[in-house]
Amino acid sequence: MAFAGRFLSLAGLLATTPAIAAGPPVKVGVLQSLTGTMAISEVTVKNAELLAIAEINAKGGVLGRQIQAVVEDGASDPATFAQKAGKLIQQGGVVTVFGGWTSASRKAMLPVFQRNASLLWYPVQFEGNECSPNIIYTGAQPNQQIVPALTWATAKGHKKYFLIGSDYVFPRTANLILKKRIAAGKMTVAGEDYVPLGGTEFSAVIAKLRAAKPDIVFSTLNGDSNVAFFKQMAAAGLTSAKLPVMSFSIAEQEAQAMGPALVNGSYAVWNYFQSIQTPENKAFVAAYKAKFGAKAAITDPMVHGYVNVWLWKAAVEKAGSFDPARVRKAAVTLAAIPSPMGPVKLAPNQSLVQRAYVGQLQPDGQFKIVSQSPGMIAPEPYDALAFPGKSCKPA
Amino acid sequence: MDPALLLGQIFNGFSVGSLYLLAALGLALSFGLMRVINMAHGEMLMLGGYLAWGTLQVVSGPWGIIVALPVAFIGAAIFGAILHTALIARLSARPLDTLLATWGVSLVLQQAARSLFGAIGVEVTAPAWLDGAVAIGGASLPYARLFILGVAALVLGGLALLLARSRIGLLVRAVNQDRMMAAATGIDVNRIDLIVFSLGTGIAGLAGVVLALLGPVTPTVGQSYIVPAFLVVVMGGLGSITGTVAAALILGLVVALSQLAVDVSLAQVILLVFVILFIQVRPQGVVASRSRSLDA
Amino acid sequence: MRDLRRPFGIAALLLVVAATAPLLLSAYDLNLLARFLALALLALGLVLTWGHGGILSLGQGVFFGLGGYALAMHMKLAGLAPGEVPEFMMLSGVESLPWWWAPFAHPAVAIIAIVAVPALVAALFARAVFARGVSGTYFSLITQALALAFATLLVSQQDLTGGFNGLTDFSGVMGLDLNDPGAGRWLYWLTLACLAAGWALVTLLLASRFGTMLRAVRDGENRVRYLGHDAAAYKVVAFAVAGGLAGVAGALFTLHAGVISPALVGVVPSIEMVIWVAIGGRLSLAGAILGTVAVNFARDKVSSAFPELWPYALGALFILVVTLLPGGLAGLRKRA
Amino acid sequence: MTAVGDLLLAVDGVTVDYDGFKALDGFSLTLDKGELRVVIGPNGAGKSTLCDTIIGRVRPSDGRVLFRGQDISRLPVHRIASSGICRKFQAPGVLQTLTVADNLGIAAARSKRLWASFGFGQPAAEAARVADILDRIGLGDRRGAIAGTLAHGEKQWLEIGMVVATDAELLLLDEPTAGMGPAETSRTADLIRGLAGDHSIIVIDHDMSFVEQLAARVTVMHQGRFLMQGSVAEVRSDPRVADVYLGRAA
Repeated sequence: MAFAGRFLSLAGLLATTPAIAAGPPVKVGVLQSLTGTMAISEVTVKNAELLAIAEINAKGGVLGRQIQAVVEDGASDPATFAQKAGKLIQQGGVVTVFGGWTSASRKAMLPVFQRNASLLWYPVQFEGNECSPNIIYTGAQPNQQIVPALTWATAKGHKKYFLIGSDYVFPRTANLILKKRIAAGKMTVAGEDYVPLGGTEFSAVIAKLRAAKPDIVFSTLNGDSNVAFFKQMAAAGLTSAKLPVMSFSIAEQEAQAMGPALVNGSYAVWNYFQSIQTPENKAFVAAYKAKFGAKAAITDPMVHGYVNVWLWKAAVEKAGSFDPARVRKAAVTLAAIPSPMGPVKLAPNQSLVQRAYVGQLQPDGQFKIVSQSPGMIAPEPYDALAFPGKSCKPA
Repeated sequence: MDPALLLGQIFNGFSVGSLYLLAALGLALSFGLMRVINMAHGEMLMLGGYLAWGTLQVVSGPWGIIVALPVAFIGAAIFGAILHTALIARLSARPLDTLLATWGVSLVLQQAARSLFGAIGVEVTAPAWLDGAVAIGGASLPYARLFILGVAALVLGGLALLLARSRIGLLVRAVNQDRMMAAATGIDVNRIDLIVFSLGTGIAGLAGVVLALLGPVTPTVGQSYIVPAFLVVVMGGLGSITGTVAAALILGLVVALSQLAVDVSLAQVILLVFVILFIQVRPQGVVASRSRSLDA
Repeated sequence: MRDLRRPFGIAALLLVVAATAPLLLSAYDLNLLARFLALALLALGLVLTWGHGGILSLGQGVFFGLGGYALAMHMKLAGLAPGEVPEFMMLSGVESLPWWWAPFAHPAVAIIAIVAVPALVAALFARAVFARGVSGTYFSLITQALALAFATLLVSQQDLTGGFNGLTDFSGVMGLDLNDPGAGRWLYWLTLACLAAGWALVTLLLASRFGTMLRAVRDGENRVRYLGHDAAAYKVVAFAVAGGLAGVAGALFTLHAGVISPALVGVVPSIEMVIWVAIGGRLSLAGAILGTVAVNFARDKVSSAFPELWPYALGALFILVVTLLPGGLAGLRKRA
Repeated sequence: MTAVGDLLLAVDGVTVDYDGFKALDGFSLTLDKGELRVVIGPNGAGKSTLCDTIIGRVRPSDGRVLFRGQDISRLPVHRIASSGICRKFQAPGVLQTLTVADNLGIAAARSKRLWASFGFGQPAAEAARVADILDRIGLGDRRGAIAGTLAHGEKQWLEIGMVVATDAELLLLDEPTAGMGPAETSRTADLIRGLAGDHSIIVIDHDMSFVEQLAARVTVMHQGRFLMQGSVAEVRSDPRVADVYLGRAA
């Protein structure tokens, strides 16, 4: 690796010579699942990333060069992600890659990026507990989504929490953190249950829920399971007025598909909602709809994917180079850049400094922002209560 | 243990069992007759779900779901007839190849649904008269689940009547007993196969409608019920309706009661372990009719 | 006994051709080829059980996964100081290594486990099912349920298995630094050697009296039983050998892909393994190898360029090959 | 146990119950070493069930099956088979994709142990036996043919050959001439007569001309029960036999 790293940085040095400033297009990878179970979500992120690339190209590109996106399909399978990441870097000649959604895909790609001394821009909220110098994490760290949700619920007076999640790493880790913090706040966990990804049978969960009588449900359910869960809750007479639900994986796209009536009144925490009223966001939403259809819903991971491309452009320009090692050093020292989610900048640990919003779903499928974090939250990959003593070593 | 929770889970066991039954009944019927399993059976559920959604676009109002039931049944049965004629009849002597070919059909149908309706699925809203639940002994029994139990009971009753009383039922029983002999006495065995297969896919269409009351209709909606349905067929005993019913209810109860102790994920594992242990004790299935080794 | 000179001659020739690959292919393509050749090892097992034994397993991913996890566990433990646990365990609150993880720290144990664990699980499972006379379609359905249960179990025991993310981020194995640019070539040779050994094993098995007995059981299991043979035993052995081959395939694949996760062992990957063999030819070892490599290269090329077409293509392949070309590509050659 | 004289097989009061239908109802039969016996009876008399019970394919709900004085009615099929009983089914049960020689070879294998199969070729004694049987069943020139491609009559002979190749002491032949013409039938009769003495044989059939050619004692079954036993001539002249056959016809 040391050898490859030195070789690449040598190549990077050559690339920075001014003669190349108006050279051929520079290639970047866009690696999302275009097939399989995750395609539904990841295609929208791919679209947002391609939109950002098109906008940058329209404004003259980066360092005078146009950006050429090389799109690959991760096929919702971690091994394929790793394989395609290798293909993009080794064969595709890309200088960086935007992509990934599930932690499984990111974990599988991580060694590939380390081995090839390349850089991945990862756009989705996740469970933290990782900081690789070869990945820029812009999705929420636990302290930017899960913890603010608990803070909000505590302030609302909720004391008894029921934790329900799809069976994968994010829900289990998120609930680990929640349990520590609920205990620390002298509150109680009324129950905890996991359903296989895509599972739609909630009769037993709802029976346990009724027996446990919680104040609020924290749901880390994913995808189709959400629809089934809310439907069966409604059928059992548990409406959001009677039992509020806070979801960590329902965004505008899911709400739209589920029929807003079903989830009306339930809560979510994100760093971005489509309903944010800023000129930058309005322009972004309009541009996306113009390109991908007026019915499109805009979500937090899409915006992070979009922002990633712009952050990369700014970092490349600051570094004056496409070399991944220089780009990531420049990225963490950037001043805040404007974005649909407000001005954003990266912290030294290569994660995004951002605000958390609590939204409540409205009948039109949009979230009404009911609360927001007092200020920008600095990202913390390791939760101080759940994983004491762990921290990112500065790269 | 909370007695209300236990009672609730017993009800849920029957409820889940009734879903397994609706999903498995068609499989069991055609397996008993033809010894083939249609791996695209789950997509017949999906078809029923989308047909229900389509019906509700046309016939809105509280009784749309009632209209959707026959629409889905007929639609799925017609599709089943096409599938049988085009593919399964040609492969009938090769049960393992039928598994693989129908898996291919299942992939194509899922992708077709994705292309036509989008990957994210569509939403069938349950009518208001199915909202709410009745409380018995502290347990809550949602109307939607009672409705599904009712549909399963009706389907079962209708099927039993059809097999026991009608002329077609007589022919089906004849072929079931001895194919060669039935063919020799002039029964058009292929036609009987076709009718039973279509009937089976039609029932799967009904299952798709009632599933839409509990969850989203997505291109993969059939997949979450198909493996349990296969296990019901394995456990039920060859071609026995009684066995299929018993197996579906037993498995429904196993899943529901095991969830008193473990989460939903582990309950799925327990389900398989239970079936493997069961066939150790009773390899011929709940209701024994013939040897399970399918060759002579 | 069939004449073995011809197949071994052809195999030697193919081996020479395969040996030139490192000279001709880029590092990436070589890695891809090696990965697919590892999968081909699993396909050989399917030729044995399905083609010659008439046992269609829709759960081969389970044995693939057992082999892969056995090696992955070793690699996770290899870099640790005594008393340490892998990071994912620590993050799930597991403080001391579970007893069944500990032996995998030893390389010899891990290597034996790669073959022995899947073979043993396969044998016990097959024994339990076959001994009760359950076979044919029933067996296929139960293996599919096994794949589902195995994947679900791996996911739900996150603190012990790495859960949905699986195990990844390996630095090296048994003295080989995976970050070394030359490692890919070594892994290719290792894969090729394993494939050649697996091929020789299955070829010899099929040419021996065991092969004749296995085909006899496929043709008429009860007939063989009435002739006084314990028919189930032949199926159990074939299934166990296929399980062992799948385990080695899984371990090699884990080395190439750098990850083993539940997504690789469940229902869908397990049934896709069957299509490689169906296309190549269920009775032909060479066909199965070529089918595996061809389908996977096609996926690599097609699924990115036309993502929405790939499922149609795969589905159509299943239907067409099985209905029109039961002998696969190898059958085509014989017919011509 | 008490193996009296030359007694080889004793079916002792066996009842087989299929969900209330008694396919065998307290049926008994004894067979001596080297004896050839024909069992006849109208359809549904329980002839095939008798074979199924002896070979262990169905389990009696009552009664015993004694083979060389030992109760075998609870042993697994392959154990019964390897103890010296072999059965030919009604429908030809040859192994379709194997060669004629391989079919016989599997039947002739001395060691039925699994580990014995991990080797190549065939012990000389077995090869000689296969060659001998090929001659006796008249398939000497078809040894390399795939069994599935044989004509119907040839398959029947091959299967009889397989039964013989096992060198089982007791052979159960279920309708060995089904689907054969008169010439083939009489050749089959010759073949079977030639086997008697070395083997004990139970033949099930209802083709009376074939039964006559076998010239053996005949047991008549009816509705799962023993009806009578005697020579072909005695059976022909017995009014009860005529009744059960005519009763069916009427």
